[in-house]
Amino acid sequence: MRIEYVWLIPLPPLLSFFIIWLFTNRSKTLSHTVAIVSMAISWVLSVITFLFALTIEHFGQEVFELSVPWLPTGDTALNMGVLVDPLTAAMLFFVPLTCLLIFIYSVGYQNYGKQLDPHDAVGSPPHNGVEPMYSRFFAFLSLFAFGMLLLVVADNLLLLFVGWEIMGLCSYLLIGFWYGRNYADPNQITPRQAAVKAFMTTRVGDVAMMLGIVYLYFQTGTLSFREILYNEEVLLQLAETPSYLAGLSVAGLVGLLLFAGAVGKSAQFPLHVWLPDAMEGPTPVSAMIHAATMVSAGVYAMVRMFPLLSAGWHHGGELTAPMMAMGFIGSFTALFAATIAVAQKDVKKVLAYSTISQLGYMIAALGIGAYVAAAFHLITHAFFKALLFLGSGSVIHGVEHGMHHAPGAHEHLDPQDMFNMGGLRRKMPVTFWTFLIGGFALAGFPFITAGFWSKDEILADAFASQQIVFWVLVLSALLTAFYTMRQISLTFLGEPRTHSAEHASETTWTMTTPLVILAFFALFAGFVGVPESFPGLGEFLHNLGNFNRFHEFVGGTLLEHPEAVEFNIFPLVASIVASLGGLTLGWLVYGLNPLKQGQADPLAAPLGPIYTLLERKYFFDELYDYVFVRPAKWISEVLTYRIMDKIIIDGFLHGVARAAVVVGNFFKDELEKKTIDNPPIYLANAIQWVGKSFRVIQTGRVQNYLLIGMLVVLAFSGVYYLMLAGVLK
Amino acid sequence: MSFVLDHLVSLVVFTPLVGMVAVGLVPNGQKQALRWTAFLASLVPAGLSIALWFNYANSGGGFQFEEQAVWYQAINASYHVGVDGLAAPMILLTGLLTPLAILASFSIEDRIKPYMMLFLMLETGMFGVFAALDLMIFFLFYEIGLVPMYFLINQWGGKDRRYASFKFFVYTMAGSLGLLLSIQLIGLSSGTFDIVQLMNLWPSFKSELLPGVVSIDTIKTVAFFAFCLAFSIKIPLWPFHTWLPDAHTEAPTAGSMILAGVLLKLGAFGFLRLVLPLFPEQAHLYSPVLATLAVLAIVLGAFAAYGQSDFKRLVAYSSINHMGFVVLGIAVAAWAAGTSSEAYRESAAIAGTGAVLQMFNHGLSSAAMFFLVGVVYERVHTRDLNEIGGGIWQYAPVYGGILVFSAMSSLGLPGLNGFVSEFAVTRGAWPVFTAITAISMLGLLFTGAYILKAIQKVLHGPKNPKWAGHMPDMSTREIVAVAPLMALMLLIGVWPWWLADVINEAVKRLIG
Amino acid sequence: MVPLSWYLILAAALFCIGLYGVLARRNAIAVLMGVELMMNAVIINLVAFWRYIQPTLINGQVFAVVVFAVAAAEASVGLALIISIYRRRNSVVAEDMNLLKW
Amino acid sequence: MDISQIIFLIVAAVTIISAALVVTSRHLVHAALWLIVTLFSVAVLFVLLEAGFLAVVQVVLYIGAIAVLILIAMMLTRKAMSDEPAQANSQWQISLVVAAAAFIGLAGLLNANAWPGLTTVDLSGSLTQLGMALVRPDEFVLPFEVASVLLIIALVGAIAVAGEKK
Repeated sequence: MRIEYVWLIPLPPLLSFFIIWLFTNRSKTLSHTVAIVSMAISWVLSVITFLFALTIEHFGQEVFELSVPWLPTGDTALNMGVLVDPLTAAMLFFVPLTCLLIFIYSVGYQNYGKQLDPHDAVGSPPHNGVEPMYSRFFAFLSLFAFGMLLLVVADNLLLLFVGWEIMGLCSYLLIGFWYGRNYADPNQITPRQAAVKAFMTTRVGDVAMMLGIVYLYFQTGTLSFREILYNEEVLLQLAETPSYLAGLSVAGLVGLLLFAGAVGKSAQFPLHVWLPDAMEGPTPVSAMIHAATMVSAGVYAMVRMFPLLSAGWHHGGELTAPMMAMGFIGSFTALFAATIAVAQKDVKKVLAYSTISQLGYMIAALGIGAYVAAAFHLITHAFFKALLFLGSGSVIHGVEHGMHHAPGAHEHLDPQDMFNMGGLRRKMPVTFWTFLIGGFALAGFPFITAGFWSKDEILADAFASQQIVFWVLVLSALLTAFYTMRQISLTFLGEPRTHSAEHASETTWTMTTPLVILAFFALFAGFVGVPESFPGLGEFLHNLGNFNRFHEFVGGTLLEHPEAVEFNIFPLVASIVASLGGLTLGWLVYGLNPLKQGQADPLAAPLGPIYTLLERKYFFDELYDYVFVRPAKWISEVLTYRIMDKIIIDGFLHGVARAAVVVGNFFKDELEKKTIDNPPIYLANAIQWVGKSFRVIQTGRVQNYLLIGMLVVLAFSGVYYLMLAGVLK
Repeated sequence: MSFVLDHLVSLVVFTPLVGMVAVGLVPNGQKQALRWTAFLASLVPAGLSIALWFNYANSGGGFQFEEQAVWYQAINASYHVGVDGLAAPMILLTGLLTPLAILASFSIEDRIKPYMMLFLMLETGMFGVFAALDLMIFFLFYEIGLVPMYFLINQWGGKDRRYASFKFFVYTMAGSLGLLLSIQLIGLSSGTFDIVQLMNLWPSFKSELLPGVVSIDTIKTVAFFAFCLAFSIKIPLWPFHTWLPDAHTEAPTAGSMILAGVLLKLGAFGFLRLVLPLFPEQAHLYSPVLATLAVLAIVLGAFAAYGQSDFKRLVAYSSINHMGFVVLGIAVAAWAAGTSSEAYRESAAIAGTGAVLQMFNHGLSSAAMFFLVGVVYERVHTRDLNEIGGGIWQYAPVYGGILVFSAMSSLGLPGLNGFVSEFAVTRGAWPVFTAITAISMLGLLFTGAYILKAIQKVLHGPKNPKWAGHMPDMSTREIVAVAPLMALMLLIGVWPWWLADVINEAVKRLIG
Repeated sequence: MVPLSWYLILAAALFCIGLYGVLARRNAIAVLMGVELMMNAVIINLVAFWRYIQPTLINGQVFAVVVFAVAAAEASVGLALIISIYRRRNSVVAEDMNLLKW
Repeated sequence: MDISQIIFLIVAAVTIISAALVVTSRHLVHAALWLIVTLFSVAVLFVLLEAGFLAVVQVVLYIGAIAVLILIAMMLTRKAMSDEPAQANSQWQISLVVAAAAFIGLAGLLNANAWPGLTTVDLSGSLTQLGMALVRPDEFVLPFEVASVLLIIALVGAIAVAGEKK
């Protein structure tokens, strides 16, 4: 059996992009219909593929592959194709689904059905009317979905990279969707600046990744996943060949370069700075790109490349260089981002830092070799983080609605600031409950949320291999639970702190339905990964119909089936304590005594300067500005262009030109005039004199001329005659 | 029909001259007639070059459609033309770009007739260089291409056009002098100017022209450096590049399109057609130098582009940046031509293919970019990014979409053409010039920076009240002028095989 | 028998008289008459040579005929020129036609 | 001295004298009339050379056409010359010397050579021969045609030059 339509999965959104771009961009209804229908087709195809893959025993060994030659490389060719293995199948389960839900959500979010507000400027968020660039939004979303699906079904690293970069472009376009937006505060980053920042920061990783790709390609002669990753000989050879950098094997260097790409894409430290600013984009974009799909694509790529990254590593053996880097950067990022999230005011920024932190979890999991756990957390995180983002979008929408409908003067406040909310649980019940589920999943509320199971598995793996990583992750889990509770409390609990919050209302069904569906998965998606060794529940699920076979299924992707860790009560307890402890702490600080209007963050006073440090994100933006951005500008504008090109090179050229003029003048004035010009002038004068003397014969009378002519003829005749006669010799 | 097929190359080369005469016959005042005559006249060679492409049989990479005729028997130079896998894409590119450039020049109002005639003459020069298989013919067409461009800049250019055109002309001529001298040296030494013969003869040529005075090695070295200098200026390679931004900035839009789209390729093509086959040893020896200069062009070109506030100058510097990749690929091909390791030869084939592909791709994207600069310049009459001040996407959404598309092609976004060639060059260069390739990635990074800067400063921002009424969206003519380029960008990006396969065969033959 | 040289000397004499006329006469028409004399001398030469040297070939006569034609052409154009000049300058004096000078 | 020589000498004398009068006559009309005499005597010389056709052509063309043309031209331009004092220009002495010198040189040369004598041949068909030679493609049809074209051009040119401009 073969799944030959797999290559079709990414195409409907691409088609939709072109249809909207070229034909239907004038009709909003048609545009979103095309986008949603095409996305639904992709989803259906994906689900069929996924279910089909589930039915195959040992699918890991009988993957589906299809490729065509793409670029000639001397006598060989680089092939492009699609591949479905268990990992792809698992991705196909959640990627199209979240995309589809977000598409539907976007219809409501962009105020479909309302009149175009004449006060709305194109390129800025609409106030109360439909988005003027509604069709364009769906075109971009479609293109993005194409990129993501392409990345998922790619059978080689280059095609993965293609999808990766297409998503990068869409991320750029969608963050900068409201390209005309300006803020009163000139220091606040605008969407267009955020877009450039996002693109450039990720590009730093991308170029490194490209180097990794070409290096790998050179060493192996192929980029196909099957031929590199599932081929012991190639992996062994890669792990043993020394690379250009001393002490690193080829696999190590390639792994580090590829990881650099993931650092950029998944916003890991030190390239994390773009993701929070990316929240300038519309909220569905944040949910889809910056929570569920694109940022997790970095993790996905690492999961995908895990056999290479871990080449030469045995379970319990010494970690390879890329794994060490991942373990370190991942766990550090997890903690680092969680601390920043604690002090953010913007509802979306909290989630952004939370995303960074959770991605750090996954990277750290890979770093310690927890392949399946990383993939598991990737999936559950996609569900609950998308839910949280969509929920926050719903909240913002509700508050904005309140802003426009509040009696009396318009309030001009930031609808994303949590300190402007409060008490929304009664105004927006669906949003509240779903948000609560998402938040608890994020916090890892024990047993009933998906987040708990995936996080627990990572912690269990970490406990079994790297104690430091384990403790860092536990600490960040605590912080996660804390800021989640803080967010829920500030947003939904207590009494409304502004008129806008007072008059907020629940959003339309197109927005709430996706929330409910996502909430379902945020609760139950975790059960597929409950370890069999888990007391009671594990066995129960296994007997119920082998629901919890995630480990077995995804693990089958690898050549060597990864061992599930032994059940250990300690990490379980630590996980539960961190989660419940964090939630309780958050409740105590924010929930028990809800903030009143104008009241400052209760953490600000006790933490003092540390709070400022956290709030300002450890001043990384400022640091990068001084260390990279300004020098780059200086090098570009002053050093390269003005000094090197204009002064040195052009100066040299002009110098040569001037020297040529000077030399030329010297020759003209000194040499030519005196030695070359003058004799001809004398000659010319002489000729002139002769001419003047002889011009009298130029009488203009034909008879004179004839006479002279005859005289000459006679003279010559005479001479010739005499010569012939021999008189003249 | 067989006459056309038998003389396809000559027809391609000389039909623009026929068109030039046809334009010359149209009365002076008939502006529309002049424009349409020129456009239709340029469609003929375009059609022929497409026919050439489809009739080109991709096997072995040797020369096809060869024609040879007596031309200058006294010095053993003949009219010898033909195409191989290197020339065929370039001829296709030239044939496609010229009609589009002429379409883009419909907005010229001043002295249309000489303008159009010069343009068609330029086309003959470009075709001729790509098709020439004789050094004298090559040089002849190489110079023919120079003169019309000088006048196009000098007569229809911007404010500083005299400076720019003079710099362009004198600089290029300086290179050409050495080229001519070297061609004479080669011709005198070997007794032939025929490139095909010289390819076999010259690399191992030993007999002395002036025994005891100048050794053949000296002659070869001198000729090699003269060739390199001439072509480096034309490409232009860092640090010979400063004529390019000036020339581009001052040239009329269509002139820039052709200058960036095709004329720069003449230099790179010269490297591939002459330097590599004729001087394999020297090329191998000096390929690291070439690669170093290439990477300087890539990185410093990108930096300088980022440092610009003039939109057109920015795009001009992007040409330096992109052509750096071409040279890098050529350097790799040159280096590997002297090795026997199979892995490196494969790398060289990839890099060489990438270089030629990059030439084609840059022809598409830079032409589109210059055209789009021209579109906005015609409307707002400034090229200064700060003066434009952004906020014109609202006025011209179609223009915005096309600009973003073309800019992404220039940026090297996967899925569009630029990426394919940049990837191939990087892949080929990595094992040979590892450090240099790694540094070149810095250039790739800043490619993104300057492209995004341009987009941001032109399109983004709140609706700019300054340009209300000045900024109508693109007209049908303008869209038609750029649409074929976009289609090709996408086609090559999605499926480069059709083009790359032809190039690959020729490159394989080139590196032996 | 008349020797050929007599004819030739006669032709020479006629030619030189014509030459004198061309060189010395003031009236342009007279100059033209001198030219006619020179032409006649030439024709005498041609016919004489024909008769004495190659009477069987007709070439000499053909040349003479051609010279007649040329003479006719010359006379007509020359006189036309003189009349034209006369119209403009009211003079037929050859010395007055001296515009082409320093 | 036989009869033909005597006749020749008489004709030659008439030719020379009349020619001399052509170039010396004070009165232009007289000169023209003397020109006719000269031309006529040349025609007689042609007869002596047994070229009857040419003699006829000489009379018809030179006397009948050219000489008359000259007379008409004189009449048209008469007014200008009527009160002219001298008919010879300032260089007439030198011209005379030159002409004389030329004659002496030529005569000397011609006399010194040994020319072939007169042979008696049948010239009865020479006129036919001449006519055929002028139109035969392998002989003189081309010069003949060129000459005719020349005449046409001269005709047109003469009209163009002398024709009165409006």
